[in-house]
Amino acid sequence: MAKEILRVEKLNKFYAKQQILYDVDFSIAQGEVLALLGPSGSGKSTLIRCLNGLEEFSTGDLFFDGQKMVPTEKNWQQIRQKIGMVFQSYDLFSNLTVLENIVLGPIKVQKKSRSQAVQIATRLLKRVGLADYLQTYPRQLSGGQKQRIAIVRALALHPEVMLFDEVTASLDPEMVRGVLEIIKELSEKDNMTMIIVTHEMNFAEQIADRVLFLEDGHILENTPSKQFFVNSQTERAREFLESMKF
Amino acid sequence: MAKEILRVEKLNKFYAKQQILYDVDFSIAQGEVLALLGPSGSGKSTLIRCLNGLEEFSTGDLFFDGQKMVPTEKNWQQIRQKIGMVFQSYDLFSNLTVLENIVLGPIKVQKKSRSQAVQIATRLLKRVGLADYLQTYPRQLSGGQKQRIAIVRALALHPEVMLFDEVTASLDPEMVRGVLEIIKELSEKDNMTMIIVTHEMNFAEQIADRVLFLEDGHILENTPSKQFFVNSQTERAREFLESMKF
Amino acid sequence: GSSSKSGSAASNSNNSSSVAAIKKRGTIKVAVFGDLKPYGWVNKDGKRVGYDITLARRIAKDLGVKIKFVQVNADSRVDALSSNKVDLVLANFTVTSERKQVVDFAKAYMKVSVGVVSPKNALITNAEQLKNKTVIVSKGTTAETYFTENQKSVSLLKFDSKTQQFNALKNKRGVALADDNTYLYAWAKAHPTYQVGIKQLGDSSSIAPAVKKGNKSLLNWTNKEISKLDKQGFFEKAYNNDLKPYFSSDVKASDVIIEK
Amino acid sequence: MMDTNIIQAAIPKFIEGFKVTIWLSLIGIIGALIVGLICSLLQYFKVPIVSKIISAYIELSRNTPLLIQLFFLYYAFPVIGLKLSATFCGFIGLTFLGGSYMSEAFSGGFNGVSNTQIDAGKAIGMSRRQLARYVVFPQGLSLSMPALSANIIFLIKETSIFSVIAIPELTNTALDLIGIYYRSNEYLLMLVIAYAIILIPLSIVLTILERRVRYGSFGN
Amino acid sequence: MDHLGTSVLFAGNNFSRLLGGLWTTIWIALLALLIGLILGTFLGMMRTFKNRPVRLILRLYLEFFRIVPTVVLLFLAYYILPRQLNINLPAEQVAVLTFALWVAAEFSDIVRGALISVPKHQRESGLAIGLTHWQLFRYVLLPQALTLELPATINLATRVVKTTSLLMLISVMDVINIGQQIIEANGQSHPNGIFWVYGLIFFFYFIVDYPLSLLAKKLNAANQH
Ligand SMILES: Nc1ncnc2c1ncn2[C@@H]1O[C@H](COP(=O)(O)OP(=O)(O)OP(=O)(O)O)[C@@H](O)[C@H]1O
Ligand SMILES: Nc1ncnc2c1ncn2[C@@H]1O[C@H](COP(=O)(O)OP(=O)(O)OP(=O)(O)O)[C@@H](O)[C@H]1O
Ligand SMILES: [Mg+2]
Ligand SMILES: [Mg+2]
Repeated sequence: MAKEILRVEKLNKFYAKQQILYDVDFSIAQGEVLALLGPSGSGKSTLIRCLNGLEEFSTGDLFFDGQKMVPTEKNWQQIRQKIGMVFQSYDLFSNLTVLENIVLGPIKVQKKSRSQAVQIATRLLKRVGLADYLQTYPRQLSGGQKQRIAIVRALALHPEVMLFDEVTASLDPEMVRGVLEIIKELSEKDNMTMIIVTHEMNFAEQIADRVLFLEDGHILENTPSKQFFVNSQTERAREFLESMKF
Repeated sequence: MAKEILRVEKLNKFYAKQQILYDVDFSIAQGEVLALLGPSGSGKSTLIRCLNGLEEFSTGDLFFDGQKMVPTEKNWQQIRQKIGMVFQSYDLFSNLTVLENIVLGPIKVQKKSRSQAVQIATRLLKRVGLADYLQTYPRQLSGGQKQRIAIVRALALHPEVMLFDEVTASLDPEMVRGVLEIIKELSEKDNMTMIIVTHEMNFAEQIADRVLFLEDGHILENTPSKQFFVNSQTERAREFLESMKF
Repeated sequence: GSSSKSGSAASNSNNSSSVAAIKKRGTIKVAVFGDLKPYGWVNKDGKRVGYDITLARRIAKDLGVKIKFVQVNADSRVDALSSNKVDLVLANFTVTSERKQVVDFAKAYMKVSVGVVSPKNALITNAEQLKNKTVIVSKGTTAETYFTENQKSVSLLKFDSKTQQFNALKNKRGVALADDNTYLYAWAKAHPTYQVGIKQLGDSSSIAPAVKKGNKSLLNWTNKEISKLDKQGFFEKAYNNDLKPYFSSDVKASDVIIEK
Repeated sequence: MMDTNIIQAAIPKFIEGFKVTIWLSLIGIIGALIVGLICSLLQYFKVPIVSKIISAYIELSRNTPLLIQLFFLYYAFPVIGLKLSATFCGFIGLTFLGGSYMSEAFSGGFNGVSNTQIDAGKAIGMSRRQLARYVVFPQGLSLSMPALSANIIFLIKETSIFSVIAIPELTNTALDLIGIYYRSNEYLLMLVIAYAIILIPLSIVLTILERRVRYGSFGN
Repeated sequence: MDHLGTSVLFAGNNFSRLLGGLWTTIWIALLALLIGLILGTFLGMMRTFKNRPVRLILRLYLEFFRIVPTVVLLFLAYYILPRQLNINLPAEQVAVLTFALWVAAEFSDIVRGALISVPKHQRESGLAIGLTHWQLFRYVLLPQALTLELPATINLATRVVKTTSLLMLISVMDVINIGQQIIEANGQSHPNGIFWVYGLIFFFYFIVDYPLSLLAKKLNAANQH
């Protein structure tokens, strides 16, 4: 089996006194694609936000490349360059052009030269079919275009893992496809390690190697994808899959 | 064939100088279910909003129960009691309880007695499984619950036609089903005449008698549902159907 | 010339301040100062007292009506009359030719001229000393007019109320303060580190009750009243009661009141 | 009712007052912007203790009238040995009052920047300082523009109170002329016009600026 | 100064006189607010109508009150109204009237803002169930606007209270005017009286306005959810 890249051990998370995540344990190997599924409010977003420190977790450990993560502000900042993340809301910086959005990280965080950063940005934008939009502001783009650029912005830092949190949930139905295709390509061509939260069951079935099924903050299943969609271990997962179809 | 209930003739609609709808012609018979499909921005919402006067149209005629509609403020108000409408956004009045939301129309518009209105409301709420929520405020409800109540609010006026504009588009995936089931029941049990804008192709296929396919403000197809989904007349419709699947 | 129009414009036809109107109303509205000790002020107990106030009360009594005081600042005395806020002004109102064009003055009841008070340790005794210095005044007083017209080299610091101007002097915001000499005497007595170094600047003038321009009825009545009170020795008595205790000994009754 | 001769004769005096009003507004507003920006930054970075002091200052200044603040500065402070010139009192007064208003406007802008923008910044590894510099401040500033320009207009109007501390600005000039020449119709009309001359063009310029800022560097 | 400076505040009936002045301030503010808010509600509603001339006139009304400083408004009302329009009112009523018109102008804008920020769909779904425009206002838009506009309204109230400090300029016996009388009458016995009297007045205003500001902030935070 491939090298393990990220491992989560006994992660617990509280908001005030309310527990949101209970003893979450899992790991992901290099090149693997993990689909994180579960009903609304089950804690999917909270979990992946814990993975790059956007949420503090209460107890538990995180191992990155086999190294235990010591959760200081400084360390998170380091780790975040290796863990790219894209959110549901189109989160491009509205005060910056597409190009500036993309090169901000490489230049300010990774201290790359501007010309080098621009080169990376241009290459990635070409790949997602948006090379013409370098000087455009986010507000002039459609939701689908924004999400593709948000993906590019994360990729520009050369992350080892990508986290996607319902990236197509706010998109017009016809925009969904373009975005999902890029994610699929990332897995197939670049062998990118990814954790994907999505409500598109067809997509999850096609792309995921493994499914993590979460309910009320508990991992109910951690099953190979083929098995999960055909024959889930738990009743609850079957119900869930059923409700997602009409 | 059943009695024609609504007919639209040569309807044209402009926003400022931009034309949004071009010579739209169609009719709907009692008990018929019409699915209005088409890409984003094609004019679906605009069209059904014209049908109950929320948008003024520039030229064209509307016939309701064979009578030509004279578009005065007063007439629209009359017609709106016969044409119920539910929107994408959860549009319950946030300052009123569920019950008050539902009885407002019957009491203030149709001058029914309060007890009669409450009776209607209770019966309808029972039907959508929300009889316990009479005194609840909208903000305490989930999106799916809100949409079911919005449907009840429209039904409380005993409309002859119902218009649904992407009523499930802002719902969590697991909520979608409950709402669609109610709409289906309305058609099957009550033989309600309905025009439905939706992006749920499976649902449209199951419920619609006929499909109106709109693009750029033109009706490209007006086809029986069976034929549309299996073998659309136009290339554009086939492309569209293709893009809606992953 | 034409400049007397606005003051008299809205008068006459229905004179709401005629003697008859006042009697009918049962109250007379009188504009007075609220912070001009000892002419018109509010004492520690919150009572309105002073020389002007005593006169006002007497006038109301002789008219057989109640009195209502309206507290004004120097610069609002004319407008208080012209906009019918008050029937009569008894607020240390010096008669000047400009003012005569916009209000009607009755018979004078006090003598006055512009005086200048300054700290004893930097006493100003001569108008020449004020050249290019800052002098404190209240807006709308004869002192302000005097310097504006006769001594342009003096820079004026102008305040709305008497409280404000005296506090400004105490805070040394100007080298001296110019106002009617009559109450500078009183103020200087109360503040022994100050002295009225210039007792008279320009001509001596007089202080009189004022009514709205064209209000013949009240004007005539007031003139008769002043003459009557004068004969009865009212002003002398009022001087002894209201003013004398506040003046230093070098001020004589004849410096202030008009004896016929 | 109006006498044009009177109006003409008073124009030079009004111009003097006009200059004073403009000059005082200008330094007062600049002072208020600086104080406001500093306060809002210290609040944004939650500097311990200092933040508390700033909150207290803001509440004190926002909840008391400028008139009393000025009385205090001009008439009461000398009693305890602190004598400031009228203009300086005016400047301090506007800055003290305006500083809190401006600070609230800036803070409103900074806090109005959506959390997703901040999360997005963190997610690409930016430090707190970098986030503030490249995301929160540029967006926050444009968000706070409407409040800032409302405050600017507000502060200019507040200078009309300076007549109570004998600063010869526009309102004082008009009241003084009324006190000497008793022509309130003419002088009050001129006063209203003078304020209109300052405020109408200014508010148009500010509106345009607001729009520029919003569409130029910001907005979804 | 041989005694505590604060003693000037309690000499004679000074304190109760100051409280009396504060009460004048407060009732003028309250009455002006009451009238202004009612008038402003109607004006604000009318500003959302389609009728252009009405909207223009109301806009001009608002802009006039926005441009002219309140001090000047007070002088205009005090001096010009009686002479030009032959309306003669005591200073207190002039103050109430001026403030009420000013409040109405400002509030009309708050109401308008709140009304147009009620989500479009609330309006449309009201129309869709056949409500008339008036019913829509009465049952849906105004109640919803109310919660949106409450913080701004309270802030307006604090401004009105603060602005009453200008009343001394038109001879209303408000707390500041009475303060000045006290300072003058006690000038010899309490040379530092001015400090304490103005200090107390400062404190009075703060005590009235601060709780209102806090409330506005709280409501604002609640609205943002
Ligand atoms: N800031 C917060 N404060 C308190 N509780 C929160 C907060 N954010 C989320 N929660 C709670 O945490 C739980 C998990 O939320 P989370 O957003 O992770 O769910 P999710 O699985 O991502 O749902 P969805 O599919 O709707 O995005 C929910 O019960 C939610 O109410
Ligand atoms: N208020 C408006 N002013 C100007 N143009 C408008 C307005 N509302 C809609 N349009 C335009 O009219 C066209 C049709 O819009 P409409 O909302 O009817 O499309 P739709 O088919 O309902 O799209 P969707 O699937 O995204 O809801 C679009 O091009 C849109 O930009
Ligand atoms: Mg989520
Ligand atoms: Mg639509």
